[in-house]
Amino acid sequence: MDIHEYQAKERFRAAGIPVPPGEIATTADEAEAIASKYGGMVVVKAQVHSGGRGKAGGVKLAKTAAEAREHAFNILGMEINGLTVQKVLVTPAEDIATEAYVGVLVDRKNQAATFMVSAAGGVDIEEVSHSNPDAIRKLTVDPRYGLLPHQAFWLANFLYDDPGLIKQASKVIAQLYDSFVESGASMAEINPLITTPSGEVKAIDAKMSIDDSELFRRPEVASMRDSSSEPPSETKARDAGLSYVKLDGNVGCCVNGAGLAMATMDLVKYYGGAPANFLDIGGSSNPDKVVAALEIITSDPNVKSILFNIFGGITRCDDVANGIVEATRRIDIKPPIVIRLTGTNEDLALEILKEAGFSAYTSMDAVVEKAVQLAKA
Amino acid sequence: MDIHEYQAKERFRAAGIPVPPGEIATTADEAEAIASKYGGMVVVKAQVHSGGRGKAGGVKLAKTAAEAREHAFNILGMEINGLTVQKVLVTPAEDIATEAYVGVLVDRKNQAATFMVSAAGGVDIEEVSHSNPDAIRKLTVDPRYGLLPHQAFWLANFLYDDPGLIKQASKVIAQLYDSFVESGASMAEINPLITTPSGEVKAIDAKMSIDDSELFRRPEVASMRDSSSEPPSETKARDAGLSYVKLDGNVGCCVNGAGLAMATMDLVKYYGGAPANFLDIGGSSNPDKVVAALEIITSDPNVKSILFNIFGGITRCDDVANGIVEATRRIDIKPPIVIRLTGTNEDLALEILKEAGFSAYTSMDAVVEKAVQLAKA
Amino acid sequence: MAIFIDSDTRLVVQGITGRDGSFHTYQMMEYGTQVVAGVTPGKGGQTFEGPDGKSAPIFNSMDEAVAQTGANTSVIYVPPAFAANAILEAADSGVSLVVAITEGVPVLDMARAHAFARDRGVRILGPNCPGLISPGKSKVGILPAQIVMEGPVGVVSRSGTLTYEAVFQLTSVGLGQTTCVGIGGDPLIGTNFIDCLEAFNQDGDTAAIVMIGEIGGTDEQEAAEYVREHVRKPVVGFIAGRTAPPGRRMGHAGAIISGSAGTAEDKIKAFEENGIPVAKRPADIVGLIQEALA
Amino acid sequence: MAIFIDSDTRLVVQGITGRDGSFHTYQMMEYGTQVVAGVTPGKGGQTFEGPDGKSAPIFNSMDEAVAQTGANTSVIYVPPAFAANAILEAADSGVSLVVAITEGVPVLDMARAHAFARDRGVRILGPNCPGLISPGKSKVGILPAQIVMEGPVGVVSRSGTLTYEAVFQLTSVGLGQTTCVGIGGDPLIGTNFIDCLEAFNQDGDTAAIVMIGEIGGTDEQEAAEYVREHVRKPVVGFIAGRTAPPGRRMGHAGAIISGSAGTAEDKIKAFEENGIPVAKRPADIVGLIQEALA
Repeated sequence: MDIHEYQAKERFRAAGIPVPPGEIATTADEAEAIASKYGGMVVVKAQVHSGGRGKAGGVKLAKTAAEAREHAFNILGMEINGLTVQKVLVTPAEDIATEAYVGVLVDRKNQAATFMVSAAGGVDIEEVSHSNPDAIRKLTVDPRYGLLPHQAFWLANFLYDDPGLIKQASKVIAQLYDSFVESGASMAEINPLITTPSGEVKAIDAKMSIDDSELFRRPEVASMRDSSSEPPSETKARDAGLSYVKLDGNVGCCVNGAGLAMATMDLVKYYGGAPANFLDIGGSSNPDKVVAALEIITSDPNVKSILFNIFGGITRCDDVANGIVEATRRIDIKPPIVIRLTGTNEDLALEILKEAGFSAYTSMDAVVEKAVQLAKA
Repeated sequence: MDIHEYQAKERFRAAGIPVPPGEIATTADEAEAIASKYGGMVVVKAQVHSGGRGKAGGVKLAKTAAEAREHAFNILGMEINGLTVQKVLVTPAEDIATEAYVGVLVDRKNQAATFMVSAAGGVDIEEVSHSNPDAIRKLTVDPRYGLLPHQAFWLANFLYDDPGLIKQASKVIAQLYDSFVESGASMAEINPLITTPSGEVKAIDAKMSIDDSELFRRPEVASMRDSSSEPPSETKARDAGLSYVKLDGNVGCCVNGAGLAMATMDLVKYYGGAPANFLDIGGSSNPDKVVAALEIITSDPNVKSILFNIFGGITRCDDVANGIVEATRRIDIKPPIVIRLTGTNEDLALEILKEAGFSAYTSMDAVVEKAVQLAKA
Repeated sequence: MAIFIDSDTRLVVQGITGRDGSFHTYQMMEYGTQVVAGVTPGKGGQTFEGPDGKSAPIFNSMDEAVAQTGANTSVIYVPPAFAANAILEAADSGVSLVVAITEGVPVLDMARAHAFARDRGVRILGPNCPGLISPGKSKVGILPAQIVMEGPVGVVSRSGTLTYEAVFQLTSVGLGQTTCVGIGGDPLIGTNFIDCLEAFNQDGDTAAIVMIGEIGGTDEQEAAEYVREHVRKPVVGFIAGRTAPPGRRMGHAGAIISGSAGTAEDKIKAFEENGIPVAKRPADIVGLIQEALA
Repeated sequence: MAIFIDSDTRLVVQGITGRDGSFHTYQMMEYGTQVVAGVTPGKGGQTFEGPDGKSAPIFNSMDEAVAQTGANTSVIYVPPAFAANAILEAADSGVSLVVAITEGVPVLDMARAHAFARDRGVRILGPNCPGLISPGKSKVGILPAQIVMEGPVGVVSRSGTLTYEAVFQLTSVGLGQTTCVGIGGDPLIGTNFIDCLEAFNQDGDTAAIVMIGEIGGTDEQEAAEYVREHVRKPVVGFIAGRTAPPGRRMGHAGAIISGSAGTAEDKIKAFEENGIPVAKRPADIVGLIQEALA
C-alpha cells in the first residue's frame, strides 16, 4: 500500500526526522489560507500515488498566498498518470544548499532491508544505480542486529564532508530505519534530503510503501489508506478479498492464482486481444467471491467478453460454477461468458454449467481464443 | 544494584505480569490501614536486600488488620542479615495451588541472558541446580533474536501440563524477559510463580538486580536506589566514585585495583589480621578521592590501623601521596597509617610522604604485616 | 531420486487442526506422504485421523514432535500473524526443511526468520508457496496429486496454478516429473531458483528442467546465468506477466515491476541469452521439453 | 613469539583524542607499538602527535582507518555509553583483535557485541581490562611498560594492578614474559582464560604460565580442567578474594560470590585438583614458577 507524501512525512516526523511543516488542502481557498499562515514562499504539491508529479505540473512554487491559491486551483482535479489529484500539500519553501538521496527498501537478494544513499538527490535512484553505480552507497541491514550506529555513520559519511552534517544525517538515517520498521514498510525514501545554507539537514520530500501483510497489526498505518485515489472497482475487490488490477483492454479475465492470471492475460494478447483486468480469485472458492468478481468485471464498460480460467486444486470447480450461475441470477451480465474449468470436481462443475446453459472449454488456449474472438465481435 | 521486592513488582506490573496488589508501610499504623483496605488475609513482608527473609521472621501472614499491625510492628526495625528493615509490603494473601520458579540472569559462559525454570518453586534455585539438575530447564537467549515465542512456550511447558496454564506462563516468561531487558537487569526472578485453585498464574514474589552500568541511561530505574538500607559509608563511597564494602575486621585497606584490593585483604588475613573493608580507589588518582577514602575508612570505629597499597600504573603515586597528606590536614585520623607505593612517580611520592612524616614500605607483604601488627597493638 | 523430499521424508504438520492444515494433511496422507506428527499448541495428546486408518499424533510444540517422531521436515499452515514464529520454531526443532504455505507473512518478519534459518543451516521453502511433490514418493504442501506422474522432468516455479497447468500438460503427454517445486510468490523466499537448479542438476533422475518465472525482482536473470555456468541439463522457461503494467502488484506480493527492473521482457531476454528456450504459451512448454529430451 | 600481539600488530586507537586515549596512545608509541591510526568521529583529518616525532592520522571511522592504514588491531578508550557501539564498529572494520579498555559497559550491550564479534570471527579482549603487552614487541592498553621484560612466562589475569604486582615480582628476579594479558573483570568478557591458555600452549617461546583469578563465576574452574586436559606446560595459579564476603560485588562487576558459586576456595580447589599449584601470597608466585622451570 502506498501512502501519500504528507502521510509519510507524518511518520517521519514521529520518528524525529526534521521535516518542514505542511498542511493539506482540498480546495484552493484552503490552500490560500495555509499559505497566508506560513507567509513567504510556499510549495503546492499534488498528493497522488505516482512518481513524476513535478514533470506533470503537480508541484509548484508560490511567492504569495494568492499564487498558492491559483496553483492549488490548477492542481486539484488534475490527472497524473491516470490518477485524479484530490489533495495538495502546502508547505513552506526551503532554501536549498545541497540535495541528497536516502532510501531503504526490502531487498530480495540479501533477504533484508537495504539502504541506498547518493549525494545526488532529487534523482531517479534506480536510473543512477544503472548509469552511475559509484554514485550510490548501499548497505544491507542485518535483521539480527538492526541498523548499527557506525553503519548509519558510514552512509552519512558518503553524503557529506562536514562533521556536523554527517552527524545530522546519521541521525536521520537511523530514524528513517526506525520509521521504516515501525511502519511495516517495504520502502521508505527521502528524496531529496536537503542541506540548508545555514547547515541544517531536512527531509523535504517523503515516500513510503507499506507491506500489505503488516496492515493487520498496524491499524494506525492501515487507516492511512486513501481509497479516493484508486478506481472504486479496486476498493471493492480488496474488500471482497480479491486481487484485481484494472487494465485498458476489453477481455475480462477471472482466474485462480496470480501466475495463471498473468499467463491468461498474456495469452489474450497472444491471440490478438487485450485483457481488461488482472483478477485472481485466490485459493478459496467461495461462490460469493465469484459473484463479487463478476460484479467488478462487469462494472468496467470496456469489457466485451468475460473468460474464466480455473485450475482446480484447492479451488473446487463446482464452487466456481455455482458462483457463476448465482451471479447471472443476481446481476444482469451483458458480455458473453466463456469458461474453462479443470481439476478438482471438474465433472460436477460441468454438470452445473450445462444445466445453466453455459458451455465449457477444456483448454486454456481454447477459452482464451474464444473470448478474444467474442470481444472483437 | 538490588531493588526491593515491591519495586521489582512495579517493574513486573508495568510489563504486564500478573502481580497481586500491594502497598508499602513504614509504620504499623500504615500497615493496619492497608490491611483494612484489602480486607481478608494479608501478608506482611520485610523489604530488605537479603534472602532468607522468611526464616528470619520477616514474612508473616495476618488474618486481620490488627494482626497485620502487630506483625508490621515486629518486623519494622528488625535486623535481617545485618540490614535494618525500614519498610514492609502489605499484600493480599493468595490461595496457592502450585508454586514454580522462573528466573533469568546474565550467564557468563553463554555470554547472554539465561532462563532457569523449575516446577518446584519457593526454593533456592542454585541449590536445586546442584542437587537435582533435572528439576530445572535452562534456556540461553540469543541476543540477536531475543526470547522467541516457542522458547517461552518450551520453558512454560516444563512447568505445567494444562494448556491454559502453559499459555499464561509463556506470556509471563516473555514479559519477564522484556522487564529484564527494559530494566537493564542482571537478574530477575519470580519465586514463586504460583497457580491459584481457579487456574490463574501469578507472581507473588519478585527479585531483581540491576546492572550498575545501565543506571546512567535509566534514570527511572536508578531512582529506585534505597540508600537507607545500606551503611552510610557505602553511600558516601559510591558518591565519591569509590568501590567500598564494609567488613568486620580492624585493618583499614586502601588499594588501587579490585584484584589487588582483594589480594591485600587476603594477605591481611594471611598475617593473622582481619580486613575492615574492601576499598578500590580506582585507576584515577585524584587526591580528593584519597581524602574521601580516608574519611570513609576512619568513620568505621573498628579500624585500628590503615594501610595503603598502591601499584602505580595509570594511578600516579604522587597524587595518592598528596591525597594522604591533604587528608591528614583536613581530618583528624586516629589510627596509624602505613603506606606502600610503587610504580609511576614513586620517587616523587616518597619525597612528599617523607616531608609529611610518613614512612613508606616497598613490598606489599611488609606493609600488610606492619598494619596487622599495629592493629593488634 | 528426487530433490528435497522423497520416501524418507518424515513430515510434521504445523497447524494440523486448522481448516487448511487438516484438509491438506488428509490429502498428503492419501498420497502416501509419511505424516508422522502434527503440532497445535494446546492440542497435544490428541490424534489426527486420516484416510485408510492412517493417523498422526498431535503435539504442543515442534520440539516434542521431532523428539518423539524423528520428523525431518515440517509444513506450515498457520495463519499469517503466527507463521513467522512457527517458522522460527520449526527451524529450531531439528528438521532440515521447512515448507511455509501461509500467504501474507509480514516481509520484515521473514527477513528475521530467514536469518535464523541460515544460522542453523535449515532450508525454508516459501512462504506463500504451494509446496512440492516428488511423484510416487512424497507430497508436502497443496499441489494437486492427480496431475503429476513419475518421470524425468524437474519443475520449479514461482507460481501455483500456473505450475499445475504446466505439469498437467507434461503429464498428459506422458512426461513425468522427478519433483515439482513451487518456490513462492513473496519478495523474500527461502529457496530460490538457483537452489532448485543446483539440486536438479545433481539429481540423477532429472533429465530436463522447466523453470517458470514471473515479473518482479531479478531472480530469473540470476538463475539464467547460473544455468549457463553450472547446469549440464536442458532447461526450458516460461515467464508470466508480459502484459502486466509497471508499478502494480499482480496478486503475489513479489510480482511487481519496480522502475525498469523485473519486467517479463528482461527475464525472457536473460533466459534466451543464456541458452534457455522460452515458451510463448504454457502449452508450448511440452514441445520445448520434448525437443530437449529428443 | 608471543600471543595475540607482536611486532606485526598495527594498532588503531578508538577515542584517541580523549583524556585516557591520548595519554595511553602516547605511552604505547613510546613503548614502540605501531600505532597507525586513531579514530574520533568528527576529528578526521587531524593528526595525533606522539613522542620522538611519531604521529598517527585521525579518521572519522574505523572503516576509513583500516582501509587507509591496514590496521589489524584496535583498542577502545571511548566512554561507557558509546563503547559497545565502538566495539561493533571495530568488529565490522576488518581488524582481527579488539581490545576494550572501557569500564562500565552495560552487560546486555556486551552480550550483543560478543555475538556480533563471534559472527565475524573477531577476537574481543575485555571490556574493563588493562589490555596486554608482549614485552619488546607491542603494548596495547594500559599496562605499565616499565615492569615487564622479555622472557619465557605467559601471564593471564582477570585483574589489573594485581597482575602488575605479579609481573613486577617476576621481572625483579629476572623472569621475563612472552605476553601478559589482562582479560578483564566484567561478567561477559570476549577472551577468557581458556583462550589464553590455548594460545600460550601453542606459543613456542612460552615455557610456563601464570594464571591469576578472582572470585565470581566459574571460569577458573573450567580453565583448570582445560589445563589438565590440554596444556603441556607448567601452570601456576593465584586466586584473589579468599576473604571476600558472599553476595557483595568487589570492585569488578564480575567479582561477586553468588550463592555457593564463585568462591575462592572452590577455585583454589579446582586448581589444585587439576595439578596447578596455587600461590598463597602474590609473592609466592615467583617461587612456584622457578620450581616449575627448574
